[in-house]
Amino acid sequence: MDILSLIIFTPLLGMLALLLVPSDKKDAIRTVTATVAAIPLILATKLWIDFDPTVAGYQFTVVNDWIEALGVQYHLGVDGLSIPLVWLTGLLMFLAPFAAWNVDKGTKGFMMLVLLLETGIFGVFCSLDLFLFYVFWEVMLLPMYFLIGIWGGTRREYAAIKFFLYTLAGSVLMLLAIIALYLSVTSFDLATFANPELLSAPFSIPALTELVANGSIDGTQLANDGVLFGWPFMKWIFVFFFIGFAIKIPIVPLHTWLPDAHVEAPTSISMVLAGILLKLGCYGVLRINLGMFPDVAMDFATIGAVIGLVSILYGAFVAMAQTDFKRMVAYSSVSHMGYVLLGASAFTHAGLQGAAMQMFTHGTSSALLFLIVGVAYDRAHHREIEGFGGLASVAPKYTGITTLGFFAALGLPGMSGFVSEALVLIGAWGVHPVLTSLAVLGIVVTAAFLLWTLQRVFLGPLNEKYKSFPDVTGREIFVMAPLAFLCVLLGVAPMLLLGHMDATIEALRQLFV
Amino acid sequence: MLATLKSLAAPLNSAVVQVEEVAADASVAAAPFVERLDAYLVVSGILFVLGVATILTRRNALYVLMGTELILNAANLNFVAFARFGDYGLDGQLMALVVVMLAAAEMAVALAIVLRIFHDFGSIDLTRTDGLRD
Amino acid sequence: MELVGDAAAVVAEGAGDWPAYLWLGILFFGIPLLSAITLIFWGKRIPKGGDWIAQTAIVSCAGMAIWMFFDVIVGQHDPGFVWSSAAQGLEWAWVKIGNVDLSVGIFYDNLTVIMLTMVTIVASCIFFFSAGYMHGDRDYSRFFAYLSYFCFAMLGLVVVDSLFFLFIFWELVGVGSYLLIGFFYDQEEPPKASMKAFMVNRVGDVLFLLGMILCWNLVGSLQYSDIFAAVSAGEFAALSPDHVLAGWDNHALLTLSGILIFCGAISKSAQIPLHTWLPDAMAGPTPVSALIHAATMVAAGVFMVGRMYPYFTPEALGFIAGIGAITALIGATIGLVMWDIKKVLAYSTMSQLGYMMLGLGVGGYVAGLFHLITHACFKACLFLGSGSVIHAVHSQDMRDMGGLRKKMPVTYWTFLISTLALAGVPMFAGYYSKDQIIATAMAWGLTGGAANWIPLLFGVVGAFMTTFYMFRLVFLTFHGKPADQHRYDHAHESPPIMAIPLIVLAGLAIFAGGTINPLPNVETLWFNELVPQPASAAAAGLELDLEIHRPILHDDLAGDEVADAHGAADPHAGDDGHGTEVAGGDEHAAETGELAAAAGAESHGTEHAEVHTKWTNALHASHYPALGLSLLAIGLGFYLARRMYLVKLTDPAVMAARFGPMHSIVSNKYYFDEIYATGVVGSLHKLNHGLARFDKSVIDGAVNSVGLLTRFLAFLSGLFDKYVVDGLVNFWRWFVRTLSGVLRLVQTGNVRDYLMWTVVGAIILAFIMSAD
Amino acid sequence: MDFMFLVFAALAVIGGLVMAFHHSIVHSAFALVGALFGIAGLYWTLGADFLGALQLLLYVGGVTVLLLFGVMLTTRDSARISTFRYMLMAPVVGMLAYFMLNTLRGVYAVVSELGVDAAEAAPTTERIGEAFLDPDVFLLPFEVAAVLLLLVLIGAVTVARRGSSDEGAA
Repeated sequence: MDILSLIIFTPLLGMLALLLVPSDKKDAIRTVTATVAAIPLILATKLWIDFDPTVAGYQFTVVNDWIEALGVQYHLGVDGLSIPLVWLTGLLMFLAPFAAWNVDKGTKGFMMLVLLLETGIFGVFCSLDLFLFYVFWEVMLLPMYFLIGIWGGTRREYAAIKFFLYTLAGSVLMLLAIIALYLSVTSFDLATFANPELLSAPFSIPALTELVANGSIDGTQLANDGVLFGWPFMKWIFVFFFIGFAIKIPIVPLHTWLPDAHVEAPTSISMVLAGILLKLGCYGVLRINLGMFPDVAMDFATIGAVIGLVSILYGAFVAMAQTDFKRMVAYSSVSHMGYVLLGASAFTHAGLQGAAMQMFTHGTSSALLFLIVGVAYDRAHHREIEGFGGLASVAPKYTGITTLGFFAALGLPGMSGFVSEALVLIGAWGVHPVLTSLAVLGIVVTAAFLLWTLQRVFLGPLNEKYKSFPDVTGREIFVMAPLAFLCVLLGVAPMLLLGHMDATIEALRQLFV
Repeated sequence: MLATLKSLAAPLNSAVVQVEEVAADASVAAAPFVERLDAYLVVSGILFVLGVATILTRRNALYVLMGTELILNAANLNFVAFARFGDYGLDGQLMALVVVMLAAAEMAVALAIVLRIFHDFGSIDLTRTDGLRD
Repeated sequence: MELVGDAAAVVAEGAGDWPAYLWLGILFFGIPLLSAITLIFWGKRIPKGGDWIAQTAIVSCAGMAIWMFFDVIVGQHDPGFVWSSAAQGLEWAWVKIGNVDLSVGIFYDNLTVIMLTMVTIVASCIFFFSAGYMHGDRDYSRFFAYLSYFCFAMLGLVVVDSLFFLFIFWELVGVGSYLLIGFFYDQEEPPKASMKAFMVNRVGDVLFLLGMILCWNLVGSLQYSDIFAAVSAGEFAALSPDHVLAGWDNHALLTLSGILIFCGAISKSAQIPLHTWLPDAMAGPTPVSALIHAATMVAAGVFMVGRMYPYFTPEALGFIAGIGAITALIGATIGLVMWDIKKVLAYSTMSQLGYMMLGLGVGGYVAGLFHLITHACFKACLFLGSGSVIHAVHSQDMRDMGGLRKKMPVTYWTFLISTLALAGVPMFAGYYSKDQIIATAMAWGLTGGAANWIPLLFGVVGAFMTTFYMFRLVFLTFHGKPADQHRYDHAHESPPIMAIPLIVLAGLAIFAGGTINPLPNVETLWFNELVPQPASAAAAGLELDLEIHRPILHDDLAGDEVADAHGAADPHAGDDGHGTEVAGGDEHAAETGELAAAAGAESHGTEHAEVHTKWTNALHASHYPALGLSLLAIGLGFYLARRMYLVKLTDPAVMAARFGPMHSIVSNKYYFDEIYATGVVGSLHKLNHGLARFDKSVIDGAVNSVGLLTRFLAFLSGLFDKYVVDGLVNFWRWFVRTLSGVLRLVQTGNVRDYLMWTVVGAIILAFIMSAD
Repeated sequence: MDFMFLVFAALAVIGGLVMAFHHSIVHSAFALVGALFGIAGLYWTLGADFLGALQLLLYVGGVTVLLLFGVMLTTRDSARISTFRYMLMAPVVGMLAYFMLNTLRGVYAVVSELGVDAAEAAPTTERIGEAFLDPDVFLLPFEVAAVLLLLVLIGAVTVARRGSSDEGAA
């Protein structure tokens, strides 16, 4: 069994194993889950070590026929773009059970769903076959729905359904695009076809990339001369994919599922949601929209940059107006994800680096922020920023970690967030000077609302209500410490991460020259 | 209609016929009950009906068990009787033995179940243990 | 591992091969960092709160700095001294962007060494002072942890060799200031003040970042040596043709980038209009004010401008001069009317920083940086003195003090010395630097149009006010009758651990000038000798704007002719020349540079030469008049202060009344805070809430209404289903149900009934069989 | 010999009748014992000596004792007979009896000429034993029966035990 399949399916086996544990043995369930979740992390670490950073292409690839009738393959592989996310997934999903240790309602179901979710996420990051990609994409959607809908807060049903419908709408468009691609590939006559053996894998991402690159796919077989409603076929495909991913990122104005989902979801799930699920959208944009349709992407560069800028500013401004701690953090995620789009739409090395790194760094910092909110919520059972005050006096450790997390989120130099944002700005300024210059406003506002929150929640005179506010427990520190450490480590030595991505990023950039 | 009535009356006729035949055939008539299969069959039939009647009429689970036992024994009696009057060797008896053994086993389990029912329902009244009703 | 890039090879051979200077550079910020980490995690468990760790760390840094001082300044005494680790391939490729590295190394020249010495010495004094001042505080060890962290950032800022890393440490010192201003976190004011400080700085920093990015796009690197090489060679990368700024020529781009970078200094050094955070920052503990908001961090802006000096075009420098002048004046005016002793010092700091910027802007590179060094010494001393006073009387309001002279002699004398130095009284350190600034400003005025006189004017008026408010401070605090007898009785001289740092700093306040000759030859002052004026961008292959007559070092004209020759590197051309020479290590380029210089001097240099001589003449000419002017201002200020606050011949209230509206404006700090509060922050909040409502009502509303619509349609089709489609289905359901309802009677769930039916069935069967 | 037959047959039938229709369950149980005894006797008259003995041991000895235990352990309340039920069942049972006899008539035609070979009347125990241990005769059923008994043992114990453990839990 190859390592990628192991990584993907170990959680699934763990889920089945959980079936054998009686559901009233809660601690046993938690322990089993954590142990199972540790295995993919270890494997992912091994993957990271064995990964050859000098190679631009896919590594550890696995190709097996799956559905011969459609030419669907079980095709896995990672490159510099996906391997950091795979590792991040391993880490966050390992921390999730610990973060959810105090879930007492239906612990068994919760943990099983978490493991199922993990399988789905790993699958999306590793699969190189669009069909497989889509399958895992949906696999990942379902557990999330239940996790929010069952274990969520007061308005959980609303949030869950909203999340589900949004994502479903996106994936429908994605499916449409995939099918269109498939049809336009398989409707070639072999004579005119560049290299027929690709026909055997009409869903394989590398194959499709090559086909699109040599112009074999133009949709003439489907639309009249490949033009639908005045737009070239490819543009439609691109847009469908983009919307599908953009909902997950999310971009303004497709973002409103995010605050509700984050706010209602339990802490560990918001952590996973912000830490990984948002990255799926960005990953899709980089892997498919940019990697497969560079030419179309260039046409949309400005639009993408504008969307990114709007997300940055809008997210930051709205976040500053929030009174709900968690909602504030959720909107800050919208703002941070904007940088990914801005950097990606610059097509410069620095921009792409920044975008790819921002995915990882935001994965760590936002997860940390949600954990922080969770700690406050567990103790005070409310999230009103104004409702706290002066917690620093009673919870110094908590304050320290929070300060670290906030500074990481507001892109302080020496923290990972700064590197990615600076790279994005450096890379994007040469291409979109005005937009980039406006984007720095986002940095200021982000700092403003984070520090303002810090001041209102932790500093100032102690709110008498929380005179006996307990400081963070060992478990919470155990969950937060790795993330905080990553924030600092990658801020000090970003090449640890960038080095692994560099070859791939360079190859990606080559598509745009 | 008449035919139906006649057929309904048939057993009685048969008894009459038999008596006549006995009268007619001395050798048969001379034969004692012990050497007549139908005698045993009649006995086992009566026992069988009694067992069924018990089961049908009583609502007490133990009665049902007894009825079952009686039916089984009736069947056993048939086995043995046929084994004796046809030249089937010992198979009939052997089968009867197996049945007896089965009956014993069945009795053991059934009693356990009855106790269980009593424990669960507070009585062994079978009209109350209608868990199968939809 | 690829993260150390070029340095990896060296590490492989063993770091033992690293030269001592590199080690020193790393240790300079490594040691304080270690002490900070130690204290933040284990401080409370270490005896005496671990203050000795922080003190040992900073003193060892000071030791290294002083060693370097003697090794470099005293020992080599070479104006062109430059040592850069990059030149020896010892740099850490922090980030690889494609084939370009964003790498960092250690960079020394005389300025760096002097800064290091100043920072470490002042910091050491303050560390010891704090041990007394913060004694018994709940978070004693945390305080020292923060102080150590700040020193780590500050020293890092000084020693790095790349603008990008200067920016990084630039923000890190900002965090240090944030943490230390808000040190008393459980009070109302400090957290607000700290946030204000950080946010205002953030505004400047993002502009700095933009300027840096522009610089990156022009030069393709952010290392000083590369930047200066590009500037002196006048070679810049072109922006992409469809870029907004593609139309601009390099000069304009440099100006823009320079001004943007300077915006960072505006916020960091509390220049108008981003100065409002500095007075509020006084909410922090007094030693912090002394270290961060007087001596080092706020001076970082000046240091950065000096460090990047060759990069600034005439226009940019003119901008800097203007900002500096306005700041110098406004700071001084506000200082006149403050009653809070620390606020007075804060505004004084602000105005002094204005002087530095002014000096740098008008071309007094040396003067500005010299003032930075001397000012650090005596302003730190003043703050510590005020701290010692506050420690004694437990009040910051000068109206509660008075007559403390006898009670706290040491504080008084050190304070007085520093005041004289600050006022610029001859024979004190401040005099030598400040006088040069005034003189340069006057020269600028002489060589330029009418607008060029503004800096001089503001500078002199500012000098007058400085003297006035400082002596007002001294008189109100130390002379006259005790305003509050109770406080006076409890006042006492500070313990030695606080007094000795005062004395050390006071000593520096006298001798930092390097001489006590009241009429020195400016050229021979140690600082002037060792920190020569580098070539500015004006000479760097850009067309020279004769309207703004900039000082030109003759040799830099070479840059004009041989724009291609790498670095018109003349040994005396200042940082850039040496930067490139050492960095490139390319002797040949240097030679060609000199040849070209010779050629340039003959052929083309005439008009520049004329400008150059004009400037130097003006400089000489303005020396004594400027001295006279400043002495006059000082005398006037002292006289007024004495008249109003010592002998009380004039009632301050009367004066205030006479200046009526102006007085109210000034005492309200020109309403800057109010304008920002309503104008910026207020409108920002309005915008936020507006957008939030928009998000909730419009966007989310749209989503939800779509959902409602769908549900309504679903309802309609539901009705159809229910009554039409389901109608049929339901009929059959009803039919089957009734039927089964009948049959259900059989299913009693009673074993016996089942048996009965079996029997009945058997009977019926038998009946049928026997029916034939 | 006929006498023996008549006695035993009468014993069996009367026992069955009493069992079926007596209102006291204890009486019914003992009546059942009687009936079974009668059947054992009939076995003898059929020359199945071993089977008869076994019938006595197993039924009269074991099963009925089990039954009586069951009677003791459970209440006696529901022993009464519902006349309505009789009304309901009388025709059924009657019809059943009628058709039993009706069938007998058919059977008679088949078996009436079957004769009895006296040789069969010899003691059967040894032969039964051999038959049970003979692989190609009855060994398999024998073994299966053994296994079945084991299962029954365990099963009965579990079923009965669960009740007690529940009570322990409750």
